[in-house]
This record gives sequence, structure tokens and C-alpha cells, in this order.
Amino acid sequence: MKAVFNFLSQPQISFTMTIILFIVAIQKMEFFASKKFGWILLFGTLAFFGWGMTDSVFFGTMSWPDNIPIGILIAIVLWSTWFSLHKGVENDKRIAAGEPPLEGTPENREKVWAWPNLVYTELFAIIACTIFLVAWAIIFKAPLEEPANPTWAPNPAKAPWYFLGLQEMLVYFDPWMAGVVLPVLIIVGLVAIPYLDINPKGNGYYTFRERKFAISSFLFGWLVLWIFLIIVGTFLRGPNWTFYGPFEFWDHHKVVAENNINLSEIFWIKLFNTGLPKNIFLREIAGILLSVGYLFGSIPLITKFWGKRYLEGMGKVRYYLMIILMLTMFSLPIKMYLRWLINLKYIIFMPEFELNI
Amino acid sequence: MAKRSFAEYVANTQVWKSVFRHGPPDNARNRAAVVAGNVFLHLHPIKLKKSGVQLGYTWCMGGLTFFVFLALTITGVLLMFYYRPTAEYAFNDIIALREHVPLGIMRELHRWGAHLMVITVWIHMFRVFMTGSYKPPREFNWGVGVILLTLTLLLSFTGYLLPWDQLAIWAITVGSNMAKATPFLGHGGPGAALAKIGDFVMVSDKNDVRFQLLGGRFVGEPALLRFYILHCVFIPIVVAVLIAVHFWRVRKDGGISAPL
Amino acid sequence: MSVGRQKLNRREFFGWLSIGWITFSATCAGFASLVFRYLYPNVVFEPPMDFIAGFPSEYEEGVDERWKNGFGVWIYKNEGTLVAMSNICTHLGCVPNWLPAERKFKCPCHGSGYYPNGINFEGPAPRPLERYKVSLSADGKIIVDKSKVYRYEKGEWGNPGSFINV
Amino acid sequence: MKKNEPGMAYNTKTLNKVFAVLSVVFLFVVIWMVLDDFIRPWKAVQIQSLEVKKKVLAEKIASMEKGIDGDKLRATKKEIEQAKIALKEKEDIIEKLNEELEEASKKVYVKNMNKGIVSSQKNATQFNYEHALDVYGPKATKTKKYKSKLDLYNNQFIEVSDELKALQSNEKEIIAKIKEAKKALTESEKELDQLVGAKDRLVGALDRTKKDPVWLLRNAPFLDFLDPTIKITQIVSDKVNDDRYFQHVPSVSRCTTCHVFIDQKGYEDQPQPFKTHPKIDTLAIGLNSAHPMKEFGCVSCHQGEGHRVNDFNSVAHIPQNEEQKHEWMKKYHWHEPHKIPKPMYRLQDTEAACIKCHKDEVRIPMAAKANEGRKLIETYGCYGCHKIDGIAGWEKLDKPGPNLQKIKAKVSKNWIKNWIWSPHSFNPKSKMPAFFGQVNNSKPEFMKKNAAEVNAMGEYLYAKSRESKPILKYAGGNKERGKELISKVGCVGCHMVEGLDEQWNLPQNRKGTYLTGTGSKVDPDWLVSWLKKPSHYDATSVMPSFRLTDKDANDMAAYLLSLKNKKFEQLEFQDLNRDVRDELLVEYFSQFETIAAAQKKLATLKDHERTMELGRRSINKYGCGSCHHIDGFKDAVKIGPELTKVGSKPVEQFGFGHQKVEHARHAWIEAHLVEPARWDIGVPKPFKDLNKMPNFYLTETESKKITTYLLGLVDDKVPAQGMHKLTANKKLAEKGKEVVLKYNCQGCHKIDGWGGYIQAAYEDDLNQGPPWLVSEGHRVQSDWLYKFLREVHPIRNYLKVRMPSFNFSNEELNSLVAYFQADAEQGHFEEPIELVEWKPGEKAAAKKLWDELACTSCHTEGFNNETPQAPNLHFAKKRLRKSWIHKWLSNPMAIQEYTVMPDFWEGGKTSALDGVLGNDPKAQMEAITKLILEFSYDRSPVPFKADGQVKNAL
Repeated sequence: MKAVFNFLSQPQISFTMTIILFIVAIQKMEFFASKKFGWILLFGTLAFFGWGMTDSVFFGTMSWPDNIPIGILIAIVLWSTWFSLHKGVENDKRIAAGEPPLEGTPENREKVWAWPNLVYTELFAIIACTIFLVAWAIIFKAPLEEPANPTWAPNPAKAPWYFLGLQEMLVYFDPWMAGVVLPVLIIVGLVAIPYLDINPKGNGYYTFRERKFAISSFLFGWLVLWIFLIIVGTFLRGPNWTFYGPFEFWDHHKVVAENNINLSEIFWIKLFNTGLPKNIFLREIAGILLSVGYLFGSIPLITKFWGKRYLEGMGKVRYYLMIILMLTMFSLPIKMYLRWLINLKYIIFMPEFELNI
Repeated sequence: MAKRSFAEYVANTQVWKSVFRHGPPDNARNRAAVVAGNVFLHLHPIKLKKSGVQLGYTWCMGGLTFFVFLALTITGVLLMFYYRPTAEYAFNDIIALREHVPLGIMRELHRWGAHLMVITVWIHMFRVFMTGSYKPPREFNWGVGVILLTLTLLLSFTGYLLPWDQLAIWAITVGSNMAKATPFLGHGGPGAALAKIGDFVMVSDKNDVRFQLLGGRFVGEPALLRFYILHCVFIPIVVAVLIAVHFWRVRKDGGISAPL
Repeated sequence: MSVGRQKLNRREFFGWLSIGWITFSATCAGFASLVFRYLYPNVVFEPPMDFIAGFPSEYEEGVDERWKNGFGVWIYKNEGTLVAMSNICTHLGCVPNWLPAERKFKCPCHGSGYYPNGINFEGPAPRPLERYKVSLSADGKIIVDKSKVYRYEKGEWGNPGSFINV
Repeated sequence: MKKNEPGMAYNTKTLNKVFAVLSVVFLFVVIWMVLDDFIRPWKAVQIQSLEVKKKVLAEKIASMEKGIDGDKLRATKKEIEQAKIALKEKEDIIEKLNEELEEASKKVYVKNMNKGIVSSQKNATQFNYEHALDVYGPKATKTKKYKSKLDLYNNQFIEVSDELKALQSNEKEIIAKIKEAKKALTESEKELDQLVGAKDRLVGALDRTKKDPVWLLRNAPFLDFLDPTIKITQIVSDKVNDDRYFQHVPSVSRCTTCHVFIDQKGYEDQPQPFKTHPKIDTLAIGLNSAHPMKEFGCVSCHQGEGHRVNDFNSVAHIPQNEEQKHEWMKKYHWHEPHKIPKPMYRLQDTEAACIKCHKDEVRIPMAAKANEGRKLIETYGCYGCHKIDGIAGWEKLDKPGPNLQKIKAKVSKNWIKNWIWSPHSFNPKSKMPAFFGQVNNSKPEFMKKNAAEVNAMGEYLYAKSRESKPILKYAGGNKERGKELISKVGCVGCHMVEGLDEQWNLPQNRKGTYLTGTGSKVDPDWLVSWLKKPSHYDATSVMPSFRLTDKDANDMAAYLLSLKNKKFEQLEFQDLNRDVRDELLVEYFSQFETIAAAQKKLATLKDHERTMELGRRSINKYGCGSCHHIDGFKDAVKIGPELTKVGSKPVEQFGFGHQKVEHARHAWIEAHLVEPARWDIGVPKPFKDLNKMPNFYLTETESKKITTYLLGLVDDKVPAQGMHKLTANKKLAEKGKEVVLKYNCQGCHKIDGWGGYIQAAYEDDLNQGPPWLVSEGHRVQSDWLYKFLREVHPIRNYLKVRMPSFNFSNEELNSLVAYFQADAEQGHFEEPIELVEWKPGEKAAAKKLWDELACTSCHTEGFNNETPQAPNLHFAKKRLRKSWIHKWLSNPMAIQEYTVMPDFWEGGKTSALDGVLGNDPKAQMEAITKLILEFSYDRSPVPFKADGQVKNAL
């Protein structure tokens, strides 16, 4: 059983499963947002963690003080995602029935006094939060390791947990992509959301059907490319940034095959059976064409088969910006799959300019 | 009844009256006065839509983020009394908090509070997205929120170095190495190799953006001091200003979001 | 709604409300007072209050300055007794200088002067320099303990511990 | 659902209820936090310590009370009563005296005030005068005016001072009178204090252990900042630093917070943590010990997290053994320390801590175990393969194994192969470790390859060996006489020899090899030649010549050759398997080339060349050149990993393989030394990657001692004030000790308490053993010592054991001589005594003494033909220092406790002979010294001829 979980949680499998689950969930939202599924989710996770805690390795990883917040995060994310979708679907039903969304009922639009309604609610939240924080602080001591020693790195050396998604990306991308370009694009993309999403519906209330595309793409980035990668980076990456199953002991000597090749090598050597050209641009021509093609060449195609109605609705600037951001976002899973399927290291490999993609 | 009269006596003294300018907030007038007359509470409107107070709708995550920020400020200031950002003493001072400083639990409160703030700020963003509350007229405030989220992560990141243990310096080494890869500005980033004239290398490990951040070629004592200043002074000030903007715009852009 | 019922409501209202507010204020006040306690460290890294000052035979007659830096103590040996003197002026806490030529301590801040035995004779100093506890260890070395102070004006300079016979 | 009032989203009552509940929970959480902060395990320990103290004090008081003489106590108390009554009678007088004293003191006070005023005026005028003198010159009126004023003040000052002195002496007189009047009382009070004072003070101390309300208040939560009695104590020491990111911060030891009585005697029998330090007076803690607690703290020696007091585990306590581990797990929930770079040393390893500060010393005082560990490392030659920097004396040591450059002349090819294959089957005490047949290479497939390697190495060594012609032919000899010679002449100072009487086999002494089965090993001609002159075969050998006659050498050889190992002799090492050899070579060649290219390369080599190639590569692989001189391997690098900082190597970097060994540095090293190949068990490694550390078959005790030493090799940077500083003389001494170590002088001689392992064989009569060297630099003159060490000459002809002739270099000789003289704090030159000057009658007295004390009954040489029992005195003038002769005469036993020289002057205090030189012991000793110096030869003694006879070899 543990072996099964260890096997299933390998990045390539669990990532694929997460994506499939995600797509299914989007399609079958009524079920996934139902109360029934909520209970299944609750008891399922409780059962899994309860059972998992009986394993010393799993328990050790979960109860390491700096991992506690991620445990809390998982719980909150699971709950909040389900809850917001649940409310969204409920509202969708009301809207379909011609009623206003729950938040928009005349009763809920009634004005109430800030004191005591709002002020007390906030005060309760604050006190509860303080109680929670103090109890947390009493029970779990903040970690402190050996004094700083620049001559010897602990294994694994991990970034703070909220950056572990980025660190996980580093496995697949060069630092300048995973550490600089992608984070900047994430921020830019987030800021751009209100300007790209000009759908007037769903303003101020939970809904799913009215904003299916916006919510799906946001959830994909949020759940699959951020939270999931953090979980992988925290719980499933051990010494040497090697993958370890949740029930697998962190043996420092575990060895995995990590011999990867570049696209130029596949292109010139495997495909054309010649040596690599001297000229670096010629050498990387396949990668350059592919990248440029992916980022720009694919736009007309996408527009033709899928995006026409959006182009019309949004206007050119919004549309192209959105497409480019989306393409960048999807470049991550694409690169991940290229790595897993054909051991691809870099699409463009130009160490002469430190430019590797 | 004696108690009641004592309470009434207190409530009728000049001192009490000078502080609380109105009677108990059990009628409309006083309820309005208590919010409007208090510098902290008047952040709130006097009346708001009912949906705005429903936890099921708002989750209160934004408010909690602000509260945790305040708690972190207080515990952070207290920690500064016992912490010296130098290579010699930083680690020893952290041990001291654990071992003998009275209420050294301040460090735990601060550290877990920081983690909590990251979580609440993310969930806040998630809720705002799911209710579509970034839509007009709140586009700008969403942008401010995203910047605040980034700053929260930076605050947490800069604070991560201060215990000056292995966990700290290697996490920051890993993190700051990404700055090395900044295109054109970091010596390991694309394009950096182009910025040179003969022997004159304009982007190298001793003058790139990472060097600027760390004050050295690796995470050393200058980096500790810089991160300390960033963590305790610079970023908190920026965050405080942006929080003010954020709150102001919440009020100005239609209050706590509700269906239009 | 009858009047009686309303009254009951009010009482209940005040019951819960006062429990809430009293407990809440008390807790907040307690929290704040913990900050007060927080500012008193349990452990300090100051030079130790006691130190070993070698054998009495190592000292010449008169004032010796070797422990002034670091421990803030003058050793004064006179007519068979040895005392340890504080180097803090009793006026406003400056550190007087020992002027060997004039055989006196002179404070640079406000001009207080002391005889070699620590008695003030000029300037604004209100009382003589304080003396610290001295004793002999088993092997005959001087132990100076700054945590115990002997003051002249309290007549403590004759107490055992304020001097040793050498 | 009930409808809320207008403008309300919630029911007010509900809000208030929730508020109240949350507030109460909030309150409890805050109280919980305060208690969590307040309740600390170390406080419980300190509270418990009060009980312990109470118990110990009560016991002490009880035993003291028993010791007090009751009668005397009563008598003294009565005396006090009487004295008080007597004093009452004198009340008037005392009162009057007191009044007088008050009056006198008042006068002194006023005069003192006057003196102060005059003095300050005088000083001010003095300043004005000096200033005027400087600015206006001595003739100016201003100057003169000040001068006259100054003179006036000076006179006044003298006057006042005089008056003051008179008043003061008056005051003193009165005080003395009062004292006199009260004398009886003060004295009996003093007596009482002597009787019961100590006890009373203890009772007072006992009183302070009470837990009264004030005590509770002082240690109450929140109030415990005022003046707590339960508190953390710490020692900050700059002798050893905490390493904080290239910065060095004084170390902090808070251990005394729980180990409350570590520096107080009287708690020796208490359980931990309340025990007194067991070495409080000698080694540490005590004020007069070598490392007082106040200066060194605790972590300087014990390591561990001195900052931490929070609980038992955070300090990184390490149990001594399994038993203690289980006890601690039960008692303190002990677990292996996590993320702690320097856990405490196990108690038995504490001596490791000495090394970091005592690096310049060949022997560390009071560190018996560390010294033994060091000696074992020298014995087994660990330094041959492992680089260990910074340890005094180890750069000077030659390669630990024997020289193989002329191996052909010594042993047969077959023998050498069998030996390499398994040294211990030939010599169970072999210091040569076993490379083959270990747990990781005993698979048949590996054995086959190993056999080919051994074959090739044997062939290679033999083929590359130089020629060496023996200087003597073995002519047979008397085995029994040989055996006795071996025992008595001094071989056992370095070697253990099979078949010798138990008395002569000294297991401590393992500089040389264990001689067993020699007859099955070496060429007889080689053996006699080697015994006769070791430097002929190996010029760098530390084996000395014993100046044997041909007959002696033959006799000794006869005995050694009679030692056979029949079983080993019959072993015929398997023939070289050429296929395996080629396979191995291909593996080597194909490291950087394709297998086809490697095979092509192999094909170009002839059969012999292939064997040589594999031999060379195998010798390289196993690092033979690290321990042996082999031609072509002069610059062979040390094959093992460097151990200079092994004591600081992170535990994570030790490979524990699949072995169930505790994850700790000490556990790994101990396990590794006992069975080095164990880490390969269960790891399917290819042949070339097998662990190559050979097996020394160390016992657990040996492994533990070596581990202790290795744990001390740390990379801590000890600040200058923490390093043990050697005086210039001690530095010279340490340099000399390095030479001593190289040649094993301390194997035979006990040098100021160091070594003398052979002495055990002479327990019956130490006079028959090699002499102890007690402040040898004071005894002998430097010139003589230099000449003696270069060319040995006879001093004690009565000894069977011989000082051999060593092959010292000039530098080594100089440093030995400098060592002895510096260690004894002696100068280089001794004033030469050309002519003895006699006082009148002194010489006659000296002769009388000489005869009467019968000096010549032992110091016979040159006086009669008796067998000598003591050194030849004719060499005294050139050999001994005069001051030493005096010292020796005045108390010979104080220098050499076993000497037969009588103590004529009984410590230099009594006369040895009545009526001589006025019974003055000093004069008597001086006279006899003069006599000895007078008849001493002026020439230096004649050395033994290089291969000369020894007069009385048995």
C-alpha cells in the first residue's frame, strides 16, 4: 500500500494525475462542488493522513516544525477551493433558476451597522487567530540548526517553503527562467488579470459557470503549478533534490538516473546523424525555431481554432497579452513532460551566453 | 444592584466621558458614533451591506492578514531588543531567545506568524479572485494587492536569513542565486557575457545585481545586515504605505465587495 | 415585548458582555505587562562581578591600577591592610584619574578629589569611594567580589570583608 | 429562523456569548504561554539541588557537632560570662575612654579638614609658582611672590601634618586602651568562634536552603526578574571559542546551571548532575588546577552545546555506553543529537579535547588515554597512509614499514607473496595489516583477482629489488646463548620475541616487529649481517647496532633461525593466473579508452612486462609505497583520506552503509578500526571500488584508544590565549622528544617518568636495567652527552643490557642534547675544572671520607679488581656537572629511587662521618667532590670500536 503511494507520488505520475483530475473536475463541477464530495474529501484526507501518521517517515516529514505551515496550507486550500466552488455552483443554480446569487438577495443587500456586526466579527477572527498562533508557538518550537557554515551545505538545501514551487521549477528550467522571468511574469500576469478579464459577470459573488474559463485557468496555475509544486518540493524532495515517496526513508545515497540531453543533440546527432555545427545559432536552430514558433507562431493557429470569439470580445492587445501569458504558463508543464518523456534538458542550449531554455 | 450603580458611577465620571464621548452602542446614534469617533474603527464604514460581514462570504482573510502584520510588527520590534545582526552574535542571540530570554516564545510567534501571513494573504487573494472582486471598479486595488503579496513574500524571505543558522544561509544562498541569473544584470544570466569591453567586465560576480543585494559575493555578514535593514525597516515601511492605499481604495471603490 | 422581558435581556446582555470585556481587557493588559517583563533579561554578558587579583605580595604600598581597566577596581595597600576600591566617582559616576604626583584621585568631570584611601576632600563628591569585598582564597590569592559594597558613611569600612590584613 | 433587529446581521446576545467564550479561551492560552515560558526543566534540577545541599549540610553539621569538645565549650561559655561581668565592673573606665576617644576623633577630623584646606592651597600655589617660573622666569616679582607664599604654605602643611599625626597617634592609643580593657572578652569570644564558628556558619548556610514565602516570591513567575535564587549561571571563556562564520566568539558554558556543585567539594557521592568534578584539584575546575572553571568553562574540554540549558537533550549529552544510553532514554527521553556540529564527548573520550590546545607536545600531561592512542597510531603507522598535520613529532617519523628496496636479499619470493596475502597467518602480532580475505573481498571471483595482484606485486618487488651482499656468513651458533643474549642485551627494548621467558616479552613495547618464525622467513646470512650492522642493509633504519661480535651475532641468529613456522613454510603460493592478470590490466587500461584499444595496448606488452605492469599498478592501488620504501614509489602520495580534521567532519559525511552502527563520529571510527571493510557489506560494489582500508585486527580497547585520539583532531581555531604556551626551553625539549620518539629511546630509558617499558623486566633489580634519565641535562655535561651519543663508550660495565650505537644525524644529536639540558633548565657550558684547589686539611679529610665510606667497594674500576656495581668515577670531570654531584650526594634516592648508592648525608643535613670537617655536611660533600674531580681523567673516555668487542658479554 505504501509502495503504491510512493509510486503514485512520483512527479510524472502524480502531476499527470493532478492534471487529469483537474480537467475532470472542471467538466464535472456539479459533483465536485457538491456537499457529498465535500464529505468524501474531508474523510478521505483525514483517513489518509491518519493512516499515514502511523508511518514514522511520513510522521517525521509532516511534523517537522517548518513543514507545519504547509500542512495547514494544504488543509485550507482544499477546503477553500471546495467551499468557493460549492458556493459558486449553488449560485449558478440560482441564476439558472432566475434568482439572484445568494450574496445578491435583497436580504443580504440590507445595510447593517458596522458596530457591532463587523467590528465584532473582526475581533472574533483576531482573537481566534491569536489563540491559534500562540498555541502553535507553544507546541512547535521554531527550528534552529547548526550555526551558519559556508564551507558545508546541508543536504537538501531548501529555500523557504513558499518558494519551493520555484525551486521545483529549477529542476526543469534554467535559473534565469525559473527564478527571474517566470516569477516576474507571474506577478505581471496577476496584476493584468482585471484588465484581461472583461467578463462583466460574476462581480462580487461566487460563481463557476459564468466565469468558467477565468476560474479554470486561474485554478490551474494556482493549484497545479503552485500549490502542487510546493507540496512536491516540501514533502517529496529529499537529499540532492532527489524524489522520495511520502513513505520512503531519506537515504542520502539514493541514486537516480538523471542523464539528460539537449534538443540540438537530438536534432543534429540523432536526426541528421552529423556532428554539432560550430555556429551556435545554427547549432541551436531547431530550438530557436521551436521556441519562437511556440510563443508567436502558434498564436494564429490558436486564434483560428479556439480564440476567435475571445479575440473579438477582448480586442487585440488584451487577447495577445493573454495568449502570451497563457503560453508561458503552459510552457512549464510542457517542459516537464519533455523532460520525463524524452529526457530533454534544454530546448535552446547556449552556455556561451548563459541562455538556456 | 450595587454593582450596577458603581458601573453607572464610573460611566458618569469626567474621565470616562472624556474618553468615550457617547453612551453604550445599543442604539443607532451611538453605533454610528462609536465607529466614526474612533480613529481605528473609522476605517470601517458606519453601515455596510450584510454580505460584507458574513464569514462565509469574506473569510476575513484580508483583515487577518492585516492583524498578523501588526502582530509581526510588535513581536518583531520586541525581538530587536535581543538581536544583533552580526555574524558573531546573530546565532547566539537566537539561541538566547530559546534558552533564557523571558518569553523567548516571541520568536516562535514571529516565525509562525510570518508563515501564517503568507497563507492568509494567499487565501485572501484566492477569495477575491473567486468572487470576482477584482472586476471594475477594483482593478487597481487588485494590483496593489498583488504587490503587497509580493512584498509579504520578500519580508518573509529577508527574515529567513536572520537566525544565521545553516537553514538560513543556505535557503538564502539558494534564493539569492536566482538573482545571479537575472538577464543582463546577473553574471550567470543570459546576456551578461556580452557586457564587457576587453578586460573590463561590467557584469561579474563582484558587480552584478546579486552582489548589490548581498553586499558581497556570497551570503556573508554584509548580507545579514542588508537583510536585517530590508526586513525591519525598508519593506515594512513600503508595506505600511501600500496597506493604507489598499484600505483607502477598499472604501473608495465600493467597500467590501458585494454583488453589483 | 414586555418591560420585564426587556430588563432580563439587558441583564443577560450585560452579563455576557462584561465577562467578555473584562476577560479580554485583562488578557490584553496581561499581554502588555509581559512586554514589561520581557525587557528584563535573565542572563547578561557583563564582566563577572568577582575576580582573582593575585597574591597580596604582588602589590606595592599605595594605589595599584592594574585592575582598573576591565574590572574597575583600585587595589590600595596601606599599613598592613589591603582594600579594593570602586573607580566610580560618588558624584555623578565618572571615572576619576589617579594622580601619583599629587597622591590623589581627581575626577575629570567636576573636579572631585579623593585621598588615596578613597575619602573625598574636594569638589562636589558627597561621599568617599565605595569599597568592594575582598577575601583570601585557600591558596592565599586575593578574591575581589564587586557584588558586595562597603560604604564609609554607613560605617562599613571596619566590617570584616571590607579589607584584608596582609 | 428568528429575524434580527433592523441593522443587525447577528443577534447581539450571540455575539456577546461568542465574545465571552473566545476571551476566556484567549486568557487561558496566555496563561498557558506564561507557564510554558516559566516552567523549565533546569529549574526543577536547581530546586532538587537545594534538597541535596540540605542533606549534605545536615550530615556535615552532625559530624561537626560530634567533634566539638563539650566540656571545653561549656568552659568557654563560662569564661565569656565571667569576662562580661568583669567588664561591667570596668564600665566607668571604658565609658571615660570612649568619651576621650570621641573627643580625640573630633580633633582628628577638624585637623584633617585643616590639612585638606592647606594642602589644596599649597598645591594651587605650587602650580602658580611653577607656571610663573616657566613663563616669567625665576627673577620676576610674580615668581618670587608665589615662592614666598609657597614656602609659607609648605611650612604650614608640615606643621599641620605633624599635628595631625600626633592627634592620630593619640587616637590610636585610646583605641588600644579600650581594646586592652575588653581583651579578656574578645579572646574568649574568639575561642568560642574557633570551636563552633564553622558549624554556625554551616547552620546559617542550611538556613538559606529553606523554601520560605520570600523564596517563593523571589522565584515566582513574572517577579523572577527582581532577585531570583533559581537562575541560569554561565561561564564565558575566551580560551576556546565558538566558531561563528569565520568569527570567533568566547564560548559559553551554562552547565553549572544544573551541575550546581561541580566546583564544591563534599558532593563526590551525589548522583549526577549534583556530583563534584572528580578531578577538581588536579585537572580542572578547582582554582589551583590546571584548568580553573572560571577561565576555561566546561565546553572547552567536554564540548557540547554550552549555550543550551533548556533540556537534557539540547545540550547534546552523549552516553558512555549502551547501559547508560538506555538509562537516559528512560529518564530523559534521550535521543541522538540532531543538527549539532559538536556534541559532547563521551566521558571516556574527553581527553580528546586536550589535543587541540596541546598540539606542540609529544606527550600531554595528565592525558593517559590520549597519549596511549597516539602511541598506537605510531605503532601501527596510521600516519603512513593518512595525512595528519600539526601533530608534534610525526613529520620526523620515517615510513612505518620496513624498507623493501633490497628485499631480495632478505626473504624468498614465495614467502613474500604468502605474507602479503595474509600477514597474520605468519605473525599473529603483525603490524602489517591484512588487505585480503576480508569481508568485502572474499568472494571467489575477487579472491582470484586478488591472488593475481599479490602474485604480480611479489614479482614486481623481487624484480625491482637491488642487490645486497651480506657482510657475514651464518656459521651456526649456540642457540641457548643466543636466546639469553637477545633477552639481556636490549633487543626487547623494541621487539617481542617468540619463546623468550615471559619476563622479557613486553607487550607495551612494539616499536619493532614481533619476532616469530624468523627461521621460516629470512636468509640466514642476511640475518647475521643485519644483526651485526643494520645500516649495511638499510642506511635509514632506526635499528641500532649493538656492537656484537661475530660469535654473538651468530648465536643470536641461531636462536632466531630456530623459530619456525612450519605450516606457513609449506604454503606454496598459487601460480600467477595469466588470464586474470590480463583481465585486470584491460580494466586498468580501459579506464580512459575503449576495451578494444586497451586490449591492443595489452597485446604490445610481453608476458613479463604485463606482470610488472600489474605489480606496479597494484602497489599503487594498495598504497604499499605509503608505508614502505620501494624503488619507484618515492613520491607515492598518502593513499588514505586526510585525518587532520576528522574530529570535526560532519557525521553526515561518514558512510554508514547498511551497518547498524550508532550515527555518531565516535561510533563510526571505532567500528571502522575494528573491521574496516564492514561498510561494503551488502553493497554490490565492483572489484575496483572496494574499500581498501586494510584490517589491522585491532582489539576493541586499541580501537577505543585510537578513536579518542582521532576525535581530538578538530578544526577549531583555538585563540592564542587558549593554546598551551611552551617556554623556550620546553620548546627545545619537545623538539628533542620528537627524536626520542623516532628512535624509541623511551622504550628502554624512563625519561623523567616517560616510557621505560623495558623496566618491567628488571623489576627485581632496577639497577641492572637501563638507567633512568632523571633531569639528565643536569647530571651530564652537554659536550659529553653529544660525544657519548655519537660514539658510545662504557660507563656501567656491570650492566648486561647495552646502550646501542644509533645512526643519529648531527641535527638529531644536537636536538637530543638540547632537549636534555633545556628540560633540566641547564646552560650549555659547564665551567671546566682544570685544577682543584684545596683548603688546608680538606684533602686529608676527603681521603678519610673516601676510605671510610668505602666508595671503592662499588665504584671499583681503576681502584681494585672487584666487579663494579656503580659507574666509573674516573670520567666524572668530563661527564658530570659539579652541582649535580652535590645534589646526588645529598640525596641519591630523590633522583633515582632505586639506586643502591647509600644516603650518607641523609638529605644533605647530617654529617656522614663524625669528626670530619667540623661535621659540616656541605663541606664534607664538597671535599669528596673535589677528590673525585681531582682523580678524574682529563681525557674523554675511549669509545667502543665500531664493530669492537664488548668486554663482558655474558
